[in-house]
Amino acid sequence: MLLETRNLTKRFPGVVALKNVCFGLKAGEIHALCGENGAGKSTLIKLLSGIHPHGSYEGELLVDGSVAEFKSIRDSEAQGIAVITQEFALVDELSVAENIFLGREPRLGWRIDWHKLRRRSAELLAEFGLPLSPDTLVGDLGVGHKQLVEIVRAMDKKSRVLVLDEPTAALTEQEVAVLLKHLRRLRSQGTACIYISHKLDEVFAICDRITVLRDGASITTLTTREATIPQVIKNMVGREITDLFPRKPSTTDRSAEKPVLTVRGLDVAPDKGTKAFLRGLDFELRPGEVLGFGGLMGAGRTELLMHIFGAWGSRICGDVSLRGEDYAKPQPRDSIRRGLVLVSEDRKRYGLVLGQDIGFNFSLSSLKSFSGFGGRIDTSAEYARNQHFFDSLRVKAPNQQARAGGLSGGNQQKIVIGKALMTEPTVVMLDEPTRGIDVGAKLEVYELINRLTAEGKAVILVSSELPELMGMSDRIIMLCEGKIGGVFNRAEFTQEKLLAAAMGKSSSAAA
Amino acid sequence: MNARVLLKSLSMPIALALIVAFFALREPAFLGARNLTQLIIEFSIIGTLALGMFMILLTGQIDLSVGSGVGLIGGIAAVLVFHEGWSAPAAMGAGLVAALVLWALMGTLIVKQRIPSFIITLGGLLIFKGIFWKVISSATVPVSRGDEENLFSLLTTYYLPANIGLGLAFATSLVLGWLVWRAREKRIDYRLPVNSTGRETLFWVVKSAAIFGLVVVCNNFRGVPLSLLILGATGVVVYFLTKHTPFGRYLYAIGGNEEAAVLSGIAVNRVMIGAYVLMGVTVAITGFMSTAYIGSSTTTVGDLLELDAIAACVIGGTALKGGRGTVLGVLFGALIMTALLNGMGLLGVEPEIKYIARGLVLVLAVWLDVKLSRS
Amino acid sequence: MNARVLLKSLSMPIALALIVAFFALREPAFLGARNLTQLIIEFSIIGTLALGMFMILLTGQIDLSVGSGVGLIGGIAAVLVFHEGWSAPAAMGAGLVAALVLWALMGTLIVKQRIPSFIITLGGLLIFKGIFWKVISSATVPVSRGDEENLFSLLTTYYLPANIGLGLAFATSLVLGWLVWRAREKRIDYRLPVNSTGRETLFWVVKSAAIFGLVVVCNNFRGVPLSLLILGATGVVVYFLTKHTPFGRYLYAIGGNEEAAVLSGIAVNRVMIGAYVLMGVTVAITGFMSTAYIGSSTTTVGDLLELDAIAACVIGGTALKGGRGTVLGVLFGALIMTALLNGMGLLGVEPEIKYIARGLVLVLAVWLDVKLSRS
Amino acid sequence: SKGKPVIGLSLDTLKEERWQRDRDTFVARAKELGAEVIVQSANSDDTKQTRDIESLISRGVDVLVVVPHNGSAVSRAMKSAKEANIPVISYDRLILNSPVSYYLTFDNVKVGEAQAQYVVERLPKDRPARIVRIYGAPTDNNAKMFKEGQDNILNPLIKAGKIEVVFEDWALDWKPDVAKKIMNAAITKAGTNIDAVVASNDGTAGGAIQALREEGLAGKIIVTGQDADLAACQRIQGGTQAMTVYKPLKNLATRAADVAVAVVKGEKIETAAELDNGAVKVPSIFEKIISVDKDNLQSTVVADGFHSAESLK
Ligand SMILES: Nc1ncnc2c1ncn2[C@@H]1O[C@H](COP(=O)(O)OP(=O)(O)OP(=O)(O)O)[C@@H](O)[C@H]1O
Ligand SMILES: Nc1ncnc2c1ncn2[C@@H]1O[C@H](COP(=O)(O)OP(=O)(O)OP(=O)(O)O)[C@@H](O)[C@H]1O
Ligand SMILES: O[C@@H]1[C@@H](O)[C@H](O)OC[C@H]1O
Ligand SMILES: [Mg+2]
Ligand SMILES: [Mg+2]
Repeated sequence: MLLETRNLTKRFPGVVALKNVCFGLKAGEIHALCGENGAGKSTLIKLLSGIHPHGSYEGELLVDGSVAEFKSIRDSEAQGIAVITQEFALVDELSVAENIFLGREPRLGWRIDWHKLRRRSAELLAEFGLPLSPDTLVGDLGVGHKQLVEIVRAMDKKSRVLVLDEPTAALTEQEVAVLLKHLRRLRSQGTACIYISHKLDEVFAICDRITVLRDGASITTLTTREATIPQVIKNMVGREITDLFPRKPSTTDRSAEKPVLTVRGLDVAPDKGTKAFLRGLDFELRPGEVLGFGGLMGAGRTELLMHIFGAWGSRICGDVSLRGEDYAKPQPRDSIRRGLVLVSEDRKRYGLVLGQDIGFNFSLSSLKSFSGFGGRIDTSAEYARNQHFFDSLRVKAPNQQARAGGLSGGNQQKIVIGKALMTEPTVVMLDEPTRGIDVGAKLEVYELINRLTAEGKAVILVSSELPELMGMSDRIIMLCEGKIGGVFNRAEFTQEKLLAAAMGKSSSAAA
Repeated sequence: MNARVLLKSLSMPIALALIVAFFALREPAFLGARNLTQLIIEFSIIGTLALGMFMILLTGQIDLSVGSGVGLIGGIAAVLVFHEGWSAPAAMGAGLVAALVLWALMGTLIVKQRIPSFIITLGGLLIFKGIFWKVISSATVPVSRGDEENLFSLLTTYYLPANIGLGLAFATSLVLGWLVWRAREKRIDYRLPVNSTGRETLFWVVKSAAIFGLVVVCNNFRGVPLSLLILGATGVVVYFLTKHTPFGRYLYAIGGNEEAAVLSGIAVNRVMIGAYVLMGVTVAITGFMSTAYIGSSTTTVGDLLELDAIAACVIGGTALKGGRGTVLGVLFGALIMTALLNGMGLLGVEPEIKYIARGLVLVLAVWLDVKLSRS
Repeated sequence: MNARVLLKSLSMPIALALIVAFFALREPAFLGARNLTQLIIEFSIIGTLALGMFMILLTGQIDLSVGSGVGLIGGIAAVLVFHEGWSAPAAMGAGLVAALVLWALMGTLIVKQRIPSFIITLGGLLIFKGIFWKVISSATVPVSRGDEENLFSLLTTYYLPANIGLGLAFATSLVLGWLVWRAREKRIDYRLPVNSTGRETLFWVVKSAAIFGLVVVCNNFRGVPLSLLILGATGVVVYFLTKHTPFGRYLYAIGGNEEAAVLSGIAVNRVMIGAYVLMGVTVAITGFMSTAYIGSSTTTVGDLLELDAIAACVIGGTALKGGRGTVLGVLFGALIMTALLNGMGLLGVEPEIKYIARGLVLVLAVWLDVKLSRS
Repeated sequence: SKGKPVIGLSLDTLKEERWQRDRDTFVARAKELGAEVIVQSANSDDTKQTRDIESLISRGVDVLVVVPHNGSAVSRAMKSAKEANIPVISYDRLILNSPVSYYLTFDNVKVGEAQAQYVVERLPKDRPARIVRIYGAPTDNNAKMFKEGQDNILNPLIKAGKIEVVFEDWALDWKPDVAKKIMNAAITKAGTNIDAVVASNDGTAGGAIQALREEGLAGKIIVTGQDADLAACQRIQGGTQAMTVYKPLKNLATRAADVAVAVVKGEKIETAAELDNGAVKVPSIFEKIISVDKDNLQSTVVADGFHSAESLK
């Protein structure tokens, strides 16, 4: 075994994140880690890479059959282990080239060998087909490109073991394909790889073996060739899941009802005086409807949602109206007051106050509804309401006093969703709501969407996963470079059509 | 784990007790009624300012201008009383208005123009000092004309009559009891865990005893100083604001993650300007008290007070990067600072040693806090 | 867009030019060789310290202790020379060692114990001040015995002979030319856009002319001050470090995203301690220069210098939250500060107005920076 | 009551040599008289001085001896002293607008006069002389009195056009570095043909001389001072400073200790003069001052044991 763990146990205050985990990585294999949110996947790889140093866990970690005691990530890198963590490890203030070589700059004596640095990174970028200049500041890149820069960096470390924690969460299908191609190449060159993803089709496309974690314990290790997706899911969640996208379009006919959100001729620029980024957007949203937005990375879906919500961009022209009322100067506060909420795709940055507890985050947008005389918050009422959401969203944490920062990615996502729902909105905009959450939790989100629409609420769903988008939307609008590339009713959904629209080669144009 | 939590919650009382014990042993007069009264007055001044600073720090900002602001606002009121012949309340009202305007302005610049608060308030420090000296013409301006007393001069020289002090203690202890009881009922209503009645009563008795003890000590000298009442009122208001209102929650949220606060529908700009305006109010109150304390406005009033206020907050467990801290902690921090300064003053410690001791206590306190809160 | 970039890159030269013009009009002596030489010496002192502060700010930390550190280290050297009869180089060596030890210690506490630098260095401010006064017994300790000159006292009183100054200017301008030319070749290699040869030459001629002009002006008085050379050397070292070595890039990386730096395998602790050690070195150099400037170590040496250093960095576009800033900007910032202080001193401006002007310039400069860099 | 008299000594600052000497002499003398002294130094901060005095009262001192940072800013503390029935002696600097039992000082106006007189006697008579004036801390009442003394001598000559003041400024808190910057500005503005610098004390003189030294002018221009600090006496010996005003601190401090103990014992002290401080007429004692230059350095400062001959070499 190249890398092996024996009875690894890792405790956090109030949580046992890993329980006697046994895991082995063979040379030259791609080995997937699967499990629900909070199962302990990220924790496991943090131990393997020295981010949680030796001494902070029980059990043994072996490299090439001998016990390794990593004090920091430097020690694991010295042993040829490279990691891409779930959170970005990039410095916005430095250039792409500098980020790729951060911590291992080529040197000329004391100095950095700028020449080599730039040349090598230009080559690497070209190899990955990334149209980026090595001199671009990373801060100017979008999420997807950042992810790719991280991957380029890790790949270039020429390590024996490459660990990727949800590397494709922010990538488009094409980019995923490129990534998988490179992983296969590395495997053929003898590099072993640990691959974490909630996208099981990816896992099945590339991995040799799959280890499933559940509640911190290693449940089983399967050989991919002999396994099936339902089997993996069953191991993950401990029960059978049959219908992956249980969209139940609302039964009551609401086509006669007035749209709750109308957007007409909308042009938006990132800043005053800059060029429009979103152009000529026209659509409406009816009660009980799920309107999906798809598109390639950078198509402007996030920008659109953020703009309607009032957090981004400067409107050049066009009108937005909410429940028939003109909404010209959007502000997050006003939006929430008018029943429009947004669940952002970047929960760490825009969603949570990580240092505060779960309850604090749940009620943050709804405090006014708990305050009575003199603005005093009725803490008991607040507590009860929080508990309701805590229970109904099945948050995996000891109690609502647990710190939000200590939760796994998926559970954090639930907190953000809960916060939005607590404001009792009529229009819910979900930006990649299932990004990084496990199958079970995804199902819960889908059911939530169904429940919302059944109550007559309207949902906008942004997703980069076409199956999800098609499975859950009543209607889909594909965006392409800030413009509408095509509008499709449920009956017309096919991957081909949608993709063509996303790339601006739309033939159809439903109204 | 539990032991550590207990230790952490007791670390400040213990530190305070150690400091008090040290000085009491070295100089019995430290615990004398007269000195304790002095200490309380000094505590009221630093504590009030620290409470304002606390709200600013919660949002992750800072305010370096409060020391010279204290000088300026006290100076404005003194000049109006002494040179212009205004009545004390009117003059103090004018000072308060000036403070509100200045701090609203600084808050607006920080929030709307996105200039770091460190810079704006450092600029404020310099500018206010300059204006201050202009206002009092670098001279010494008494807080009252002749030898008469007015509301201004009484701020730090008026003591409550003994009976009123006792009455207040009684009332406070009753209110405390009622609040505890009500909170308990509510918790029971919502099926939350509660302390046993015995324990709850014990806590209440201990707290009430402390309050009565304090009043009795003060009565041994001249009575409860008015300034303590001012601090108490400020403390209650800030406690209520930060603990029980959306505004207070927003302060924590902004300090924790400003972007998330915006997207959660918090009017971040308005809340932050609000925090600065409240800071302005405490600056004004502190300005009146500390000017009254030395009886006149002179060029050095308020010097370095910003550091004392920040130190009090930080010693009391408020995080400089925002999002963490409590009113009780801040008051403890201020008390520790004051006890230290007062004790060293009483012993006639040389200025050199005073500086070193202040530095050491600051570092030690924060180090302890870091050690104990690391989980 | 382009106009804005140009404006931004020119904003500091323009601000400087405006300040210079203002004072020159009010008082022609401002541009006299004598005053410019004075200004250069004052600039060297603030500039050197600001360069050290710059590296600390890059990492997102701060150092409030440098002012009292400057006093302390200068004081140690002065006491060793005057009271103990050490030779100046030995005494300065001892001072340097003391600085290295103290700053390594502070850096370690900040990094290893995770105590915020604001607190550690605020503690340092107080502690160093106390030790400083103890060291010099709150007296005045000359930097040399009797009226003799030594290396220490010469730091701010030695001027290079005219020819050497010119020779240096010549050499600098040649090196500059070579660097520009080499950089251009490289850019062509990489197919990056380059300026036309004519333009590049023009820039080089302008810069060289400025250097020669400076030397000629200095020679009109007594020659290029030694202290400018010290600043120059420090500047070159810091420039090289921050621009061209991994250490320097790590400073930016840590300030930009500390977690990412850790995950990239950067020895964050070691780099940060390194930054504090380098800060210690510049504190020592500044300590020697500013003590030599007054001719003796007195209790007020270094007072508020930390604020000047921070202000210079911030005016020069260094971000307080880390990750952004350049050496050239810092030097410009220091020059603006010095010109302002010197000019006001020359006009005999009242202290009140001095405070107000300093505050306003600080706020204005940062406001401009914020305005112009918002894209 | 308790047998041993306890004296509280509240100083503005100890950051100048003279005040350390005042303290040492005072404490030594008090000991001789069987009294205990508690010393406080306020670091040039009025609020701190108020606190210091409050502390001394809390400790139950029998008498207070105060060197105010700012004579009119200690009124509140004086009130506390009065309420606690503790007599106050104002030392060197006068406490204004408050009841004070005694005031011991050197004649501050005379100090200023001595400084100016020394300069005037040595200025060129054939042309208008050019002088620079560096005043003390604007917050120090003494500084104003020094200036008043200097004005007494200089103003008539200035009016008559015989003296031109080419630059003048106040040195905040008596800081030497401020004085140096003032001197630099003066030279820049007025050139090097300056005949004299009337600096108000030795600290500021030191700052000014540093500027002159860098200009190569040290020793060529008359510089005055006051306090006979060691560094200043060395400069006088070396020729870079012309004069200082020697205030036999020993006399003042000893006398003050005597008075303090006498007050505690309830004895009456004879005083020759009275000064109006705005509230009361304060019985005052003036110690003599001596104008010192190179010629009489040995016979005054050294002979008095103020500095050893050794230390001046
Ligand atoms: N730093 C921490 N402090 C406290 N608890 C933590 C910390 N890191 C992880 N945990 C807990 O450990 C458990 C495992 O978390 P981990 O991040 O490994 O899950 P994961 O399998 O990667 O989930 P996801 O798919 O959501 O990323 C969770 O319950 C989480 O709350
Ligand atoms: N806050 C912002 N300010 C300026 N530019 C932005 C901002 N956010 C995103 N951008 C720019 O907008 C482009 C698209 O960003 P992003 O990738 O988030 O788009 P998207 O359509 O939401 O795609 P996806 O949701 O799949 O990531 C990027 O090029 C990015 O640089
Ligand atoms: O002796 C001087 C004293 O009288 C004055 O008050 O402060 C400065 C001293 O130099
Ligand atoms: Mg994870
Ligand atoms: Mg997006």
